[in-house]
Amino acid sequence: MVEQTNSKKVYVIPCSGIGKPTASVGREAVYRVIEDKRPECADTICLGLLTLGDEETAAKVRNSDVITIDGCAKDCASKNVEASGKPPIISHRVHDYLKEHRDLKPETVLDIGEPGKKLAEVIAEDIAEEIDQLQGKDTDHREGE
Amino acid sequence: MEMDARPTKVGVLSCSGESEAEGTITRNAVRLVMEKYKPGLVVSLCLPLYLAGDGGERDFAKKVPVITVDGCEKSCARLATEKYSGEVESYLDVRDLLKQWDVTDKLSRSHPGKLEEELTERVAQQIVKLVDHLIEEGKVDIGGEG
Amino acid sequence: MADNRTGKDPVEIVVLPCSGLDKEAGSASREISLLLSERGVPVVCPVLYQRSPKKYEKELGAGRLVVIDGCKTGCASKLAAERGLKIARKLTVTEAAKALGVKAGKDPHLTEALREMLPSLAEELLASEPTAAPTVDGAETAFSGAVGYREFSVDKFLFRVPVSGFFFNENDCWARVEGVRARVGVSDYVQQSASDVIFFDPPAIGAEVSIFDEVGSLETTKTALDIISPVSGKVTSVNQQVVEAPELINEDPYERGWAVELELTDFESDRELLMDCPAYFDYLKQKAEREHDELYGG
Amino acid sequence: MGVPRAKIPWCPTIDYEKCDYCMECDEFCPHGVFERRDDEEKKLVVAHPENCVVFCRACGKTCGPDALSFPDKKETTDLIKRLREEGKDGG
Repeated sequence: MVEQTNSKKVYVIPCSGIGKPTASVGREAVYRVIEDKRPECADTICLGLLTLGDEETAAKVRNSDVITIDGCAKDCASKNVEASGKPPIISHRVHDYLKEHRDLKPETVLDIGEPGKKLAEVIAEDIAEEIDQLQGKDTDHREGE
Repeated sequence: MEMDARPTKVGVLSCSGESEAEGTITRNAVRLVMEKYKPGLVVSLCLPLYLAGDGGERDFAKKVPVITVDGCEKSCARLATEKYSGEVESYLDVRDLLKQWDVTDKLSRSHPGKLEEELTERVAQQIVKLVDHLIEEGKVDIGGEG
Repeated sequence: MADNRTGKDPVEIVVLPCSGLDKEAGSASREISLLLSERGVPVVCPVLYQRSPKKYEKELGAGRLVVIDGCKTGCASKLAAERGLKIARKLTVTEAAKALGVKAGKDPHLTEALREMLPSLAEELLASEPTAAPTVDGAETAFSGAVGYREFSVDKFLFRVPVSGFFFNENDCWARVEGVRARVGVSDYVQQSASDVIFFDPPAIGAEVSIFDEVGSLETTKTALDIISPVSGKVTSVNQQVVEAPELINEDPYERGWAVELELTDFESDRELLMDCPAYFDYLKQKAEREHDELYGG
Repeated sequence: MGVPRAKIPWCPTIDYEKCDYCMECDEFCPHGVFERRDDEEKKLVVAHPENCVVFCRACGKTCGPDALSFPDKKETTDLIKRLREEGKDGG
């Protein structure tokens, strides 16, 4: 039974922070989504390229749903996506997940450690489900395939 | 780029490069230089914070010599610095470096392995060379910092 | 209890007096609540409230809570704190009497000297606007004046210090003083060196604090630290917005990111141990330059 | 606070019965109060008490076995006030 799905790609964009371990967690989560969990319908872009106004990247963002994951309250990912013309449809912050999982604090920028990886996994799972909802796929059905 | 008092810091701006394997190498190399090779001298800057930040990054980049390290030919770090802060002292293009070093293997952006770590270390050494060059040229005063 | 509600429209407050029967101040507390009930103010009986809180749910939900403690033991405010009630206005009879040169007696008999001041104390409770931020959104007239800032930067970090109205201790915590009240929070330096705040564990409302005591603690992505109060006083309210969204401390450490509000008890002598804004600006400039590596923790 | 830091007795005291040398406190403290002595019997010492920020007890919070203690805050405040008075009259 083929469902009517909106097969357009969803862009999942982390912030580019290199000063905070929480930013590294955001990136790890995005890689897990676009490489392991939903490789066929999710991808990412370079935030720097978008910040500079690269037309090709800006077009990708404008014509598809975008989910951002920011590593701190400065919200560079969601702010820069919004500045490019369309706000993200969903924006996450690593902190909100840290509040729910007080024990999963990432260790360092270069190595988030086991707790950081577990936190990234939790975030990646959420984003994967959001992508399914955005694409009109019923997640249970999808597992059954 | 002459300045009134000689600056005591060097700004190194890496591209964010989330979608490219060279981006991961670039970011990690800059972090390595800052944490391990030139602590207290090299300050890492963050590109999107240029726009979203409170101006601290942009003002700082105007006051110190800036080296940019880009992961690919798009040169976001270099273009952004020229656009928002001013001249770039020197810059690196990691994709170009890898070509020079005849690296043809497929690199991973999310699971950097032994090869990626080795390349990160080599890129970090290149950055250190550029920083030392600035010191020799007297563009940065490391007297006080030590 | 007299039921003749006076013509005056009932001011939307509800009063929780202590039921002290051992000392004069307790009797005074009860007497004031009777005066208020004659003006249409609902009164919560502390003993009955302990046994069946449901009974006063409506009144406590509708009005702004006024607590009357006979003495510094503060049974009524402790009861309110245990039940997580937000205290809008508080009166401690022994303190109010002392301020008017009257010493409350050791036995429950109500002396003339104390009795004659009760109507004015009751009136004051009815008339005055609440001492604490009454609601979550903190629509509070006090502490709403604009704050000017001075800035300095170390490397790429920008630090702001208010121009006036704030006092600081060496633990980089501030107290913004207005009249007998003060709000306490942490400085821009703390929020940058400790990084992003993910938890604020507030102190108990009604807690007695002397200068340099801890008033709540913060947990950030990097560390955990206590807020060290620059002033002595009693905790009258806590910023609920920061409890729910602690990152507010990073975004606006001096204004919306205030943590705790206190009723000052000893500011004159506290003041001597504190730095004013210009002094803290110089102190922080040296400290930030000396310890800026700490800002780069990864 | 208007009193030379050296005159204020404020710094952590290590209870070596409890301390397990996890070094969390030393890693935490940005002011370099502690110093490690790997080759000595007491592997961690309070080498620079004068660097400790008066009334700060943050390192105590990082100590699992609760081996760090501090002077009483009230007494320290009163001492500072007394020293300030003496400072004024003694002048």
